[in-house]
Amino acid sequence: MGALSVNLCGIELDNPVIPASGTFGYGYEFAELYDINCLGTFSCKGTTRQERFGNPTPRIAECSAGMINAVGLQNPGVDRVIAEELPRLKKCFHKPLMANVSGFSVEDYAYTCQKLDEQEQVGWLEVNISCPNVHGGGMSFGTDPRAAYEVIKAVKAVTRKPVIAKLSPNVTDITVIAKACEDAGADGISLINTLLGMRIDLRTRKPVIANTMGGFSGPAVFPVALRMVYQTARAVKVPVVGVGGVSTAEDVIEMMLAGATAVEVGAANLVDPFACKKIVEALPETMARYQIAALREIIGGVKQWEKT
Amino acid sequence: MGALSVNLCGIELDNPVIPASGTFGYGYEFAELYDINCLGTFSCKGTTRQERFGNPTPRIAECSAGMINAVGLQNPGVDRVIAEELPRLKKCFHKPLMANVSGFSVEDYAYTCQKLDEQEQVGWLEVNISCPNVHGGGMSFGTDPRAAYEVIKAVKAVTRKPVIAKLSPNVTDITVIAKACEDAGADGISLINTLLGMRIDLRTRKPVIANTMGGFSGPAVFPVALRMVYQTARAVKVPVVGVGGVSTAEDVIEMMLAGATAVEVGAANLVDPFACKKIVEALPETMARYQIAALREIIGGVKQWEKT
Amino acid sequence: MKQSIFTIERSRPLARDVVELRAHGDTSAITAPGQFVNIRLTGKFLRRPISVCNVAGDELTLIYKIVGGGTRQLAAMRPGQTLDLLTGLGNGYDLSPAGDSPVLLGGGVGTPPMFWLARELLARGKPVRIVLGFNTADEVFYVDELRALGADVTVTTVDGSRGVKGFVTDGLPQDYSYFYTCGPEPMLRAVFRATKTSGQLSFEERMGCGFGACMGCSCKTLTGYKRICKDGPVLRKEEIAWER
Amino acid sequence: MKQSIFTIERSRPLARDVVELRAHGDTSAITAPGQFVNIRLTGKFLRRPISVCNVAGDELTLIYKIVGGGTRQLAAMRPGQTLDLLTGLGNGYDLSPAGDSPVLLGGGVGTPPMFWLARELLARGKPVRIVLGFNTADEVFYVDELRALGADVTVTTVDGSRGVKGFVTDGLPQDYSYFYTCGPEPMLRAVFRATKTSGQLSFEERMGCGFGACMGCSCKTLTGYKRICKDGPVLRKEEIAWER
Repeated sequence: MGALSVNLCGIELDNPVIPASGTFGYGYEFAELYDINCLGTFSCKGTTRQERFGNPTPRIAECSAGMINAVGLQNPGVDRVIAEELPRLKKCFHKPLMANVSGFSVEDYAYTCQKLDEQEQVGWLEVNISCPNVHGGGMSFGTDPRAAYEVIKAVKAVTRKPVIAKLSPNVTDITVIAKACEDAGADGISLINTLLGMRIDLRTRKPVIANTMGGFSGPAVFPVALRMVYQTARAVKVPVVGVGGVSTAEDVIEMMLAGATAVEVGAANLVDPFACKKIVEALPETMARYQIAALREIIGGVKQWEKT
Repeated sequence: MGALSVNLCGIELDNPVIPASGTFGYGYEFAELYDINCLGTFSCKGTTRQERFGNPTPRIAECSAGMINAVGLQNPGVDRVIAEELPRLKKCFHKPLMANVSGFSVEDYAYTCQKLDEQEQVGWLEVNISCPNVHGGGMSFGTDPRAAYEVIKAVKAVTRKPVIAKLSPNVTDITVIAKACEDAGADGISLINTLLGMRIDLRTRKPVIANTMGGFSGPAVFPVALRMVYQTARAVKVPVVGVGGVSTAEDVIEMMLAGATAVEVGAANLVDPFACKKIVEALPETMARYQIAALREIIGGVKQWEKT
Repeated sequence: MKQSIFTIERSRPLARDVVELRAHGDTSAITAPGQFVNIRLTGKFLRRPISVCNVAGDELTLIYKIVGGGTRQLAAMRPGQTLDLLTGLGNGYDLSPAGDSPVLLGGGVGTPPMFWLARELLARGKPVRIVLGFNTADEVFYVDELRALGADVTVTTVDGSRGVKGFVTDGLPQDYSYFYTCGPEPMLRAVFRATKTSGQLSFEERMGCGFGACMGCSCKTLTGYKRICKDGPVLRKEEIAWER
Repeated sequence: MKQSIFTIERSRPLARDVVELRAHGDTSAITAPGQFVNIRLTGKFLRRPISVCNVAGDELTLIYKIVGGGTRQLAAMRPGQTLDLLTGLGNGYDLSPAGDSPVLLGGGVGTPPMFWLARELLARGKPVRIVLGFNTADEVFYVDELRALGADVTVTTVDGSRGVKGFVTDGLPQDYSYFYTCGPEPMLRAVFRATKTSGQLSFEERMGCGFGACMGCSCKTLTGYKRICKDGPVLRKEEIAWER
């Protein structure tokens, strides 16, 4: 067991660094640049039951210390992911993969998760419950504890591999949603997905994003993500994966102190394709600077101020 | 009526620039630096029924493109604000003032607002409903539509001046809270208050903020603020005051296009004490660059993308 | 694709809000005209994609228009300062179908990629005709540089203040074997309709990563979904899903 | 308070992680030893407060410890580069109650303000004794500079690797008319207990604005709530709310 290794839902990771879904494609673009087996694992592009083109362009907006995206879950659909992407990925990535799944109905989620669960390359299923619930009036599954519970329950009923529920931060109390997922049998919780944000182009007076609003991510959201990871880690017993604005080894350690067992890196991959590799390489010296012998020992290790 | 002037709840502002509560004290520190009558108005330090020291220190944390504060509403209490601060302010500020009020019970809010409403210097009452509701189990008034309704209703019953409800962004659906305040008689809505955030010091492994969590503000939160201003302006009929990460004249215009009638500038005052003055001075040339003849004409003027 | 540090040699204004930047560094990943680089700027989160105007040894030439804070900041940088670049992005133009009399059509800041493209075609012994379109005379740039290469250059301006009055399409020659174009979408649509031969069009889109990871710049084509940054920016006329 | 641009003249390491920065600019707002400046750094949101070590005409000297990204970035800046400073922040030390034999106690990076303070006291014809406290010999700095002023300097180190073994308080002279001190809070508490006379203590606190607007650095005193940045950083022993 290395100093960087952690155990995520029963599967050992060489290190806690995981590129986040939607920022790493299916891995090939990055495999051309470096050996992606240096990663703990990675969360592949969000996969749905049917193929999706996603939203109209422009889908991207610049912000202070971050960006907004409204890609809209573009992906070839679960059948082609299994037929084309996974075999291709097999050549360059030899570790258990985190398969990220989205859906627009409970049945969608269950259908897609069941198919991916059967794939030997898949180690975890990360269920993104931030999508609009078309049968529930379009409100996100992730903002309604009952809907979140139903999705995870249905997925657990048809899968054997660890299921990680990925939560939306756009809620009043994140712990309510996290507990609902835990009650439904989730083996882990990952958060945060993007914050709902918007920008307007002063020249055209239109939203920068054709879809009007989009998901805000990047270093700007780190304090919100860290706070929600802290709250969630204290509210549930299952492991928490910290996501949101992580771009350095220090950020990884801060997330783990707050309660994260592993950490996903998102937007940073888009501005520096080597970001995750650099973070993995920087971890040992950074751990030394802060007297950390083994990362697994600092999970949730944040100390409290004595009340004055 | 100048090209910069706007009408906020029946009171004409020379320009829409308003330093946000808690970042401008009672104005003196800034009056030493420039004539603060160049501002539309300013929102004074949050005032409560009783004097408060606030939270233990450290109360401040640095973040990417922002900061966290947990001051905890330090203020001398409404009686001393009326006896000491307002007379002193009278010497350097000659415009209607926005009096920001906080409380921990419905009675607190009503008591403090009634006293400030009687002050001839006060133009608007900005009711900060982001505080914990001690009688309601500590959950923020601003996250519960019923509690928000009760506070505004009680304040309106004992005041004559325009009441602006300042909303917390830490909710699933900001429009539900905004509508509850409007139904209770609020004359305007200002948003966003700070996002709940947290940082951990890797050296001490303690939260940077003694209070563990605090309010996150600065340019980092601008896309979230803009989105909520856009959503709220389309949900209510009363004017909306845009707050959150504004630091340039462009930001002011973007907020107004999203639906803001006036714009508050917060954290920017703390890193550049001349921020508001610079923004007011930059507005004319910035308006010219974007073919804006009069600011009041662009309120809510964001265009839509034709669906493709 | 490579990530490397380039050092600015020269930065000079060419026309209103148009700047030519010359820098040297590792250009080995840049393999075809029509490709672009993605530039990291201090204080900006996303990189700024700029098409390659020319490459000579380790010397890279970029031409860009000042449109916002990022490009304004870039324009303020001085010789000796360094830039973090992702190079060799995009597919670039395919020269093989050019035929014996290709025409190149560049609109505004769609002009720069035509320089290296013309050089390559001329090097293959092909006569190169270039039609450039601008709004007004004070926007015109790079005509002399292109003529110095040995290309036949026609300038069009919308207001007629220089060259032929009208659009790029008004400067289109009678006959040509193939076309290559780059410019704003309305111009690309006009070229798409006005051209009788096959050709290649280079598209612009707001990008996230610029190397195919984020799906931020996808478009629908007759041959499936394409990422402008990775499968483009150059698309063949035949695969473009516009009405014919 | 003034906001002004300073130009770096010199930046040199003094001891482990301790840097002396010399810059020139408009120092007119800096009126008393013990005041501080607040420095804006590219890419950082909040300014970084640093106490004034010395002012001579338009020349400002600061000494700071590299503790994080901000100070590391500052240490990497070179002569000729400029800094956006808020100057003249804080109350500073009041020299009037010094008496005829004041003692100055500086702990670690609490040492710098003692330089200008000593200069002012000596200029008023007062003999100045200074006790400096460090952890180890390799942290010690500015002893020669202070002696060159004409001050009587005693060095203490916790590990005894230089000077008196022990804390600043172990170097406290038998009798003195008044004390001035600056250092980390544990040291201030020790000085508070060990001193028999009245004196002034300079406090550190994490600040938001540095000029009294945000209430980020408030503390309770026997004379009411004080803002370390505006009503402090110097407090009189009599007003400090510590057990006596």
